[in-house]
Amino acid sequence: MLQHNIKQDKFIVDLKGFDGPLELLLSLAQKQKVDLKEISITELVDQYLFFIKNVSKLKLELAAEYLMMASFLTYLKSRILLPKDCLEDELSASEMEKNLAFKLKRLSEIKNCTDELFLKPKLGIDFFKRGFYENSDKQIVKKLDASLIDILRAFAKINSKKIFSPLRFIRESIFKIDDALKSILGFINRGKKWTLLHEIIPKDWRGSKVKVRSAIATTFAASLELAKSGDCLLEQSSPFKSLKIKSKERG
Amino acid sequence: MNFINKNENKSFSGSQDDLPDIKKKFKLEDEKILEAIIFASKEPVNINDLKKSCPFIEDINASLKNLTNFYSNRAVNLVKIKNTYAFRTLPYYSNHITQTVEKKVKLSKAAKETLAVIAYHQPVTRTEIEDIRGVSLYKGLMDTLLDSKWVNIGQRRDTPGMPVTYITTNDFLDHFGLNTEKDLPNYKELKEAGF
Amino acid sequence: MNFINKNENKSFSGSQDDLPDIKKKFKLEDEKILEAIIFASKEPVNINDLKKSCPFIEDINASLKNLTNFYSNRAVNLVKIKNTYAFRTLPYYSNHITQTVEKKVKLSKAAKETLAVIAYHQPVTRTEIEDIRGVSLYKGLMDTLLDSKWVNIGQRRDTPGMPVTYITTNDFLDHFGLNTEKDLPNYKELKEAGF
Repeated sequence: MLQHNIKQDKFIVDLKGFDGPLELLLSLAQKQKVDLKEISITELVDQYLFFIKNVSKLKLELAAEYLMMASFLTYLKSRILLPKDCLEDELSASEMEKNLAFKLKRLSEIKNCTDELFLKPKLGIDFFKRGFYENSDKQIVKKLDASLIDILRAFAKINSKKIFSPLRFIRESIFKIDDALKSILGFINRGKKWTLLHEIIPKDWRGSKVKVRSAIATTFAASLELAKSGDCLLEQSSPFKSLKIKSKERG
Repeated sequence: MNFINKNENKSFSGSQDDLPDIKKKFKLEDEKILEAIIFASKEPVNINDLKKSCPFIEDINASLKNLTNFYSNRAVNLVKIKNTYAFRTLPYYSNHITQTVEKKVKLSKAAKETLAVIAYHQPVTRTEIEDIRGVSLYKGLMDTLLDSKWVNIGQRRDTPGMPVTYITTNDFLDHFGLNTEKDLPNYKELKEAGF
Repeated sequence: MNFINKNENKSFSGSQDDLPDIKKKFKLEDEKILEAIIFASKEPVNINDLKKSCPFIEDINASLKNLTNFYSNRAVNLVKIKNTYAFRTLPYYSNHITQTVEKKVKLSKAAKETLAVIAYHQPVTRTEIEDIRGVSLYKGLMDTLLDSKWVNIGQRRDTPGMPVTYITTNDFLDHFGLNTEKDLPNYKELKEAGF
């Protein structure tokens, strides 16, 4: 919890001791007054800001939650100090003050209750159930056993499995090399004119972007293969220009 | 757990001619049947299960009350946990009993406080818990509490977004020796203060 | 099990000046301590262990005799087995009822997942379950779930082949302490809870 060294007028703190800024604020308020009803909010704001300032000197990576609370408190203090007629919007400073005081009181109550609850006698520690149970003359029925958390975990697992599913190729939109060879050879056999390579892609492969991309890539690969074996000629006027194809001149 | 009444013993349904003495004797029998069932049962027994297995008992609540009274000054008491009944030893005698305690997961400070918030404010949403504690719940905290079997999921809140709510269970009440949530320490005071 | 007398309560060892009334009262306390110990013990308790854990009891045999007498006309009796003591319910009472003892069988991983899919996606067909889980259901899995009474057959789907759909039952809701299937947290909420 909060430790400070008044002699050095410097707080030595461990933020890890606090579950959030509200708890820190509560701890400061409890130091101010025993009765939370009588705490001074403006004083509390100053203490909190002073605290945060000193902590940030020691720790650069101050939790965002604490800084957000600091900015809220700075705002609240400015609202409290400003004359009332300067302000016209929704929540008045006194309401914000009351709300903060309520939250502090509520948190302090739940903390007390938590302590009291865990001080109560506990089953298996302070009081006991019957040590053993008889099982003579009883019908034994098999019953499936599972807790809600088992089901929730199973569901969460299925869902995360879906998110991290293995990479799979969608086979139906891949133009096969055999099909590309067939379509090029079909073209070559028909005529000897120079033709743009992408014009010999079969019609049913021009529907979607994915299909066109795959068909161009495969047709290009197939054309290189055919050029290598001497079945066709390829021509490109300059880099990045369209590729033309023509059957090899015979004779 | 289910109980099936094997032979609905006719002798339990007394005729009008029965003497009061015999009636009284039969009442005692009712009590004792309940005593046997609850004593032998591993889990707290639901009152509806008792009714189902003992349809011949006219006033089951009265019988249970008699049984509770009978054990009230003993070291073993009949306790009511919501709508279930079980025998438990009195904490007063715990000093003499040393049992190998089942290892329970030790709850963190945050988990204990969250459990208390759920107990006092149920049904309560995640956002409400965070608002009361003034901090966002760390990942896995609700997971731990659900795992403890002390917390369960309640009805969704009928507000925009229909958020899930959390409630405490009978296991929770049983563990802390509470009859209902109203027996939580300072429960009344907290509700009266508007928390 | 071992009993260790944590605090040897001095008040139990009465002085010679005690009045008979108080003596009697102390005797009752002795009895009740024994009652609590024997009740909570996982096995019949050896009389030597009782003596060791309750050295303040002057006449342990007398106390045990009193306790035996107290329970003698109840549905639960204190019985002596060799040199050990235990509480037993009388067969006479258990005859009225057959307790169906549930032997708990843990659900397999596949069964848990399938149950989760049915709970979240109901009404759902077999093919849809297989599609969501990405594996085909092994033979007998649906039978196990149907046997558990947590799953039932819903209306047939109005698609070619009219496949059977599966739904969860009221027993399912009861078992998991839910009011409706809609109270189950969705994936986003589960993630927030740290699953």
